[in-house]
Amino acid sequence: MSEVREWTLSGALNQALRDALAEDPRLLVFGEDVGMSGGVFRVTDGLQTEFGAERVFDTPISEAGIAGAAVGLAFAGWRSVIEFQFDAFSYPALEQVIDHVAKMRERVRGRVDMPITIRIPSFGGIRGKEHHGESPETYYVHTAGLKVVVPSSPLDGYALLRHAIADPDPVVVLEPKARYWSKEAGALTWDGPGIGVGRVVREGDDAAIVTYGAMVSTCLEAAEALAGEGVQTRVVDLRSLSPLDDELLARCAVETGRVVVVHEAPRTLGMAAEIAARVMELAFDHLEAPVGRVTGYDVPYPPASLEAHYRPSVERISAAVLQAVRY
Amino acid sequence: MSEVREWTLSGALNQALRDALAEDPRLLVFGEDVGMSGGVFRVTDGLQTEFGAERVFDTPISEAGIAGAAVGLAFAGWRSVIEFQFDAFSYPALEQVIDHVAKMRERVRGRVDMPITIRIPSFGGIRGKEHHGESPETYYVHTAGLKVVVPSSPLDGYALLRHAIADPDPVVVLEPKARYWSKEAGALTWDGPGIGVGRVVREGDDAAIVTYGAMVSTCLEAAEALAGEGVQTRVVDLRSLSPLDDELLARCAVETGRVVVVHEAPRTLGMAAEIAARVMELAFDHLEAPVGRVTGYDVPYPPASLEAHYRPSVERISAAVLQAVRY
Amino acid sequence: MSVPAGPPEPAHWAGTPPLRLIAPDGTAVGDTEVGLEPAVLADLLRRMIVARRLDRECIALQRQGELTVYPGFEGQEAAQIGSAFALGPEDFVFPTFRELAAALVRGVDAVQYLQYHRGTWHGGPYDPRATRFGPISIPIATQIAHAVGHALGQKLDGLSACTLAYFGDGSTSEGDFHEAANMAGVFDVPAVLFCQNNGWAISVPTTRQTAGEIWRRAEGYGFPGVRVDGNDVLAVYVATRDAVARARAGEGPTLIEALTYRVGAHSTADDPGRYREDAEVELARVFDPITRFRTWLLAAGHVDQVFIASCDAEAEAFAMEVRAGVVDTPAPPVEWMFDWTFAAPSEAFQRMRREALGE
Amino acid sequence: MSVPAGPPEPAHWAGTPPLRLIAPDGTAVGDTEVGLEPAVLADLLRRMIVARRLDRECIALQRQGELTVYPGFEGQEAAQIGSAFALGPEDFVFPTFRELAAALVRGVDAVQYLQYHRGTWHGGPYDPRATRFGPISIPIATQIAHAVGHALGQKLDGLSACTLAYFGDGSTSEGDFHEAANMAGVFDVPAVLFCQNNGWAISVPTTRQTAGEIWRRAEGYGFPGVRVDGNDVLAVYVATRDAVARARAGEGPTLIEALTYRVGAHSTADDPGRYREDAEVELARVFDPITRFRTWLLAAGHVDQVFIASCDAEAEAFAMEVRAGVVDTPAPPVEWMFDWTFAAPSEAFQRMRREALGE
Ligand SMILES: Cc1ncc(C[n+]2csc(CCOP(=O)(O)OP(=O)(O)O)c2C)c(N)n1
Ligand SMILES: Cc1ncc(C[n+]2csc(CCOP(=O)(O)OP(=O)(O)O)c2C)c(N)n1
Ligand SMILES: [Mg+2]
Ligand SMILES: [Mg+2]
Repeated sequence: MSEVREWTLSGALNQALRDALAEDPRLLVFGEDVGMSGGVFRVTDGLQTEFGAERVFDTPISEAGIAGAAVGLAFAGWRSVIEFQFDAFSYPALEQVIDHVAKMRERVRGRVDMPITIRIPSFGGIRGKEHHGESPETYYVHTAGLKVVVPSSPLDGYALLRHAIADPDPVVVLEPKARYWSKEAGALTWDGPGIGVGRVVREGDDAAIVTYGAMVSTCLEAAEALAGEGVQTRVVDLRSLSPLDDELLARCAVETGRVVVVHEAPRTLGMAAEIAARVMELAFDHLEAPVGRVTGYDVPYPPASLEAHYRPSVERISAAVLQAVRY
Repeated sequence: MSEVREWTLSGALNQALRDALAEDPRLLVFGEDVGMSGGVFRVTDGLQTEFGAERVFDTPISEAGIAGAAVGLAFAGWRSVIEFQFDAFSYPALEQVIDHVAKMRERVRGRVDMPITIRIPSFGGIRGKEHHGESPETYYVHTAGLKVVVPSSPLDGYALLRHAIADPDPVVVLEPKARYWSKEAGALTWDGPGIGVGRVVREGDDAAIVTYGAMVSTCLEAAEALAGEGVQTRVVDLRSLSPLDDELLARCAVETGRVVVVHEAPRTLGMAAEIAARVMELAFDHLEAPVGRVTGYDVPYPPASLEAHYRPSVERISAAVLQAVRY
Repeated sequence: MSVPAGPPEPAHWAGTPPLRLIAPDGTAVGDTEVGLEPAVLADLLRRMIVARRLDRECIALQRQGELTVYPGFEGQEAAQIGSAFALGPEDFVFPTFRELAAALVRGVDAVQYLQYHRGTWHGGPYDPRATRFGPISIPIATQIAHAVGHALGQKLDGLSACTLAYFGDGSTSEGDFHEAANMAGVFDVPAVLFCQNNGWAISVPTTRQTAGEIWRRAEGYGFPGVRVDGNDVLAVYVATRDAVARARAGEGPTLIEALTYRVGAHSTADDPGRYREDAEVELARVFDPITRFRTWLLAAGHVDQVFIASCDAEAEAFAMEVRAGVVDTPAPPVEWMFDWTFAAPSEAFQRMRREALGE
Repeated sequence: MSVPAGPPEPAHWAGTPPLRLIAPDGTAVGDTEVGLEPAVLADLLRRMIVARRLDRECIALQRQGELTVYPGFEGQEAAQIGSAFALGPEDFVFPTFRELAAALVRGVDAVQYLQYHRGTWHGGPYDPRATRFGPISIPIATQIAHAVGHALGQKLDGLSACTLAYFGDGSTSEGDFHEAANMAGVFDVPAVLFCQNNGWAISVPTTRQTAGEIWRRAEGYGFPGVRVDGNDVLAVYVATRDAVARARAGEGPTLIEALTYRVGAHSTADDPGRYREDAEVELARVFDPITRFRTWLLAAGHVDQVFIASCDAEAEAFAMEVRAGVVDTPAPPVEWMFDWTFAAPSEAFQRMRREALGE
């Protein structure tokens, strides 16, 4: 456990990589510009200098090749953390990820593990250009054989990334770009809950908002606003999109009867669809209102000047909760 | 409208391509082995001989290149039907499809249309090897900017493919491999409903099964078995996965109160998730039971000798309908 | 043959000597009679000066919050302008995100182009059909496949026109580069694959991007590759003109590797101090394409100081005009988020649109 | 230099003449003293005979419904066996779906291997670590990236071992081939990229797969390329042995293009009559690798007819033994659908498993 101090998400993730590299000599970190540059968001800052260019290295601009190399390295007994520079730039590697990273252990009947962590700066909210604001979670969550996590805060970012790296299976870590410079004070530890476990970040019994990533803070704002109107809203930070924390989802539905799911991804087959279906399966008789979905629209992520109209806002979220409560 | 005769799905799709090529001199058909070979499933049989190697041609094994070329051809005013040989072999092109095919019209503010039809032999049930039995629909349906259709029968295969080719927007046609040699008698026409419209293939008011592709016939069998037990089950063939026919979904929920969705794809974020969420949104007060999901499991598609245990069976479907009815 | 020692060249220029007509010091070392009138040669210089001034203005605009992240092209004016200048009106370009100078040559309106960097639209804010300049493309190397498809369309239409794709050194590592280049060879299309090897792909030098020479890739695809001094605008013009002529004559594609240098940061979001010595940039400035061409033009008597001063004045005025246009560019209407996704939107889509817009 | 006219070669063998030690008619045309004892040379022939017989048995097994679609390798025995034979026990192979002959050389159990084609498991039914033979890989060219990653791991471990990737002519059109090859050059890994150019990728001839020669690609990646007669087992052995030696010595990757010919259909599901003249196949049979090597071995006195008869007998017995094993291979237990997906399955996953299995 590290000293108590203020961490940014970028800094905490950086420390997670540093600690993991120090502990496991067979861990490698590679990708585009992760070396001396330290990555677009500085998550790999200083690591090449500290651990050498054999363990932390730049690659050519070859996303499929990067993912494929990680698979081959796993056969040779190496553990990899790879980075795709932005959400949409993970797509060239989708074939390798879907057909091999996710399936290789199954294909070889468990004789080789795939301890590969795929880091992807994701989601919108930073006035990025096209292809820099995508929410790629559906592509990964639907793919059997992968685990998918999304940190929402610096301290939890550290914990989730450590768990991801330590996991013997491939884990996709979607890092909310909009939160890289958010701050949180505390000591870094990963003794707490691991992959597959969500957390309640605000208590409330009138309704529950289920969300993840950068939307957690927006939802907390909405809950605060709703409290002003006398509605006590629970806010759940999923942390893990695959596997989902079914117990927590069921508990929210049973205890509040009203669930609203919030994410930036387009609505159709976004995470809210799966959560709505599960909540219905887990707690149909307890539901007082249909599960609400506050999401991006079924259009390409818009240019910077429109992104505020696309991403769920405090207003849209609050309205959906009120609609559920008044249903 | 053609003469009345018996058609296989493969033959009807072949005829759709032939008729479209004959009508539109700026239509091209290309992909791996679509030329003299006529495609693994003979869907392009004879077309190169009839329309020449300039309009129907083999490409190198370059899926991303194929999709990218179709985008460029659209800028030059050509309409393309491209084929990916099997479901999983569409994945190398996902970046081009997600970032460009789906978004290009938006990116250039409508100044260039993307009339690209992407044909993909899909789904399982033919004792195929790994990577030959995947259900890729989630990847495409979640991607804003695409339309996605799945024919379940020869005559409708003709209609849907003609609509897809005529559409000014990109349309993904997922062809159920297991049904290529299924037969149906009739005349080929595409005067009927187009993309976005589902159809009821069996009436019934006790429950509704919503499905598509090869599962339509399995669900009809289940409905027949259920009728034997006194349960009258409606069966809906979605035809179009994107856009979904919301009216039809709402009608099913309102009129039966019990909806079961069936597909081969893994459960998490499979189509059933979206349909469950929508049905809840559209008809919450009419639902007598949670929307049932009978799907593949969240594992890689299994080898041939296990596929019967993976794909929804008459038994699993019937059990789910009974569970809904008895809820 | 002994080559007179010049200033040390950037590391990625090593190996096969490029086609060069004017040496870095401005003296002719090849046949500079390339068929362009003196007035046209002067015009090339003018375009380079105007482009550089605008580039610097864009960086200032970004610093002032008027543009989002901006990728400058200083040092690459000759590579872009020499190549774009060799194209005819029927030819078509698929660019990356760094070809503002080429866009200007093609007649793309700078203010419209900069909507992209202002964050008011995606990569195609101008009309790509009217300008015959495709959308700005960020996903690396993907536009090369578009270019090859477009060239195939031109070939099928029997046109005597070609398609040029721009891309960087880093882009040659992507699978899409390869698939597109190989298809260009197989279908023998009228395409020019134009690589600006500026030595860097963000923080990765070309020498760690590939162990080979980029122009040599062409041989494996069965068509000619050319290495040209990308800071010699005349050489770039000649190499591109010849490739375009080959393409138009039905002789197929050409790969051009233009050796240039990225003097600035990768973009305004990048800090090259983390991975590149300032000294390297200082050395590279000796190869500046504008200085070189101006020196030669002055010596050849094609331009005089008065002309150069007029270029500077024009550049200044143009930069100010574009600045004013950019600063005035408003956010697009919210409806635009829904208005272009589909040519034939479904009823379901329209419902979502209405809901979202509160209609 | 005038070359004596031989029988007409397959179209895709045109261009640069390959390394060849034994001519198609079985006469030596190069230095056949390759450092292998006569007994070892005889063993190479034996392996080729055994492999071909098994290949034919597999086709029969497929026709009888005991295997699902099967991709035969007849005509490619020399390419596969000559190359696999040049590897040491520490080396590692990443194959495609057509390298059963190479798998046998590596000691992979044929019945276990054929679980794949029987449809009782995926591409890795044998233990890839124990056999040092990676899983059968169908998605074209993807395994080349795995091989390069593996070779990088060997390099980081300081091992004197290499990784060989097999792939076909068609595979060289995929982006993954390119990205992997370029990375192999950049990281200078101990990899051998072994292309079996058998003239066809399903229905597409190599001449329409690429306009270049495959071995020439290597130059663009900055490492050596070799073109070898893939039906000359000695030449294949030598080319691979040298590439392996380079790799082990830390001298980096090599691309080998082995010119061979796919005598059979692409797979049992394919009908080559739709796209290929029978006459072409007949012509190609003249280059049969087994006949050629046998002729040379007999002439050199390294083997006699008795030995060849013993090989045939062994091949027959082996084919029958494998047949029996295949026919006996049962479907896997249903639980296996869930048992290997994760090393650390979640509680949610286990719940789904129990539900599915009715536990
Ligand atoms: C598919 C993809 N991967 C990564 C990126 C991030 N990225 C943007 S520019 C760039 C470097 C490009 O280098 P180069 O091709 O040499 O062009 P230059 O920037 O030098 O003009 C990278 C890696 C991207 N845009 N697309
Ligand atoms: C990504 C991908 N696309 C398409 C296919 C379908 N396919 C299977 S084998 C094959 C041809 C391969 O040709 P080549 O590489 O020459 O190998 P050969 O079959 O001749 O051994 C194709 C296109 C595939 N398996 N993977
Ligand atoms: Mg560059
Ligand atoms: Mg082949």
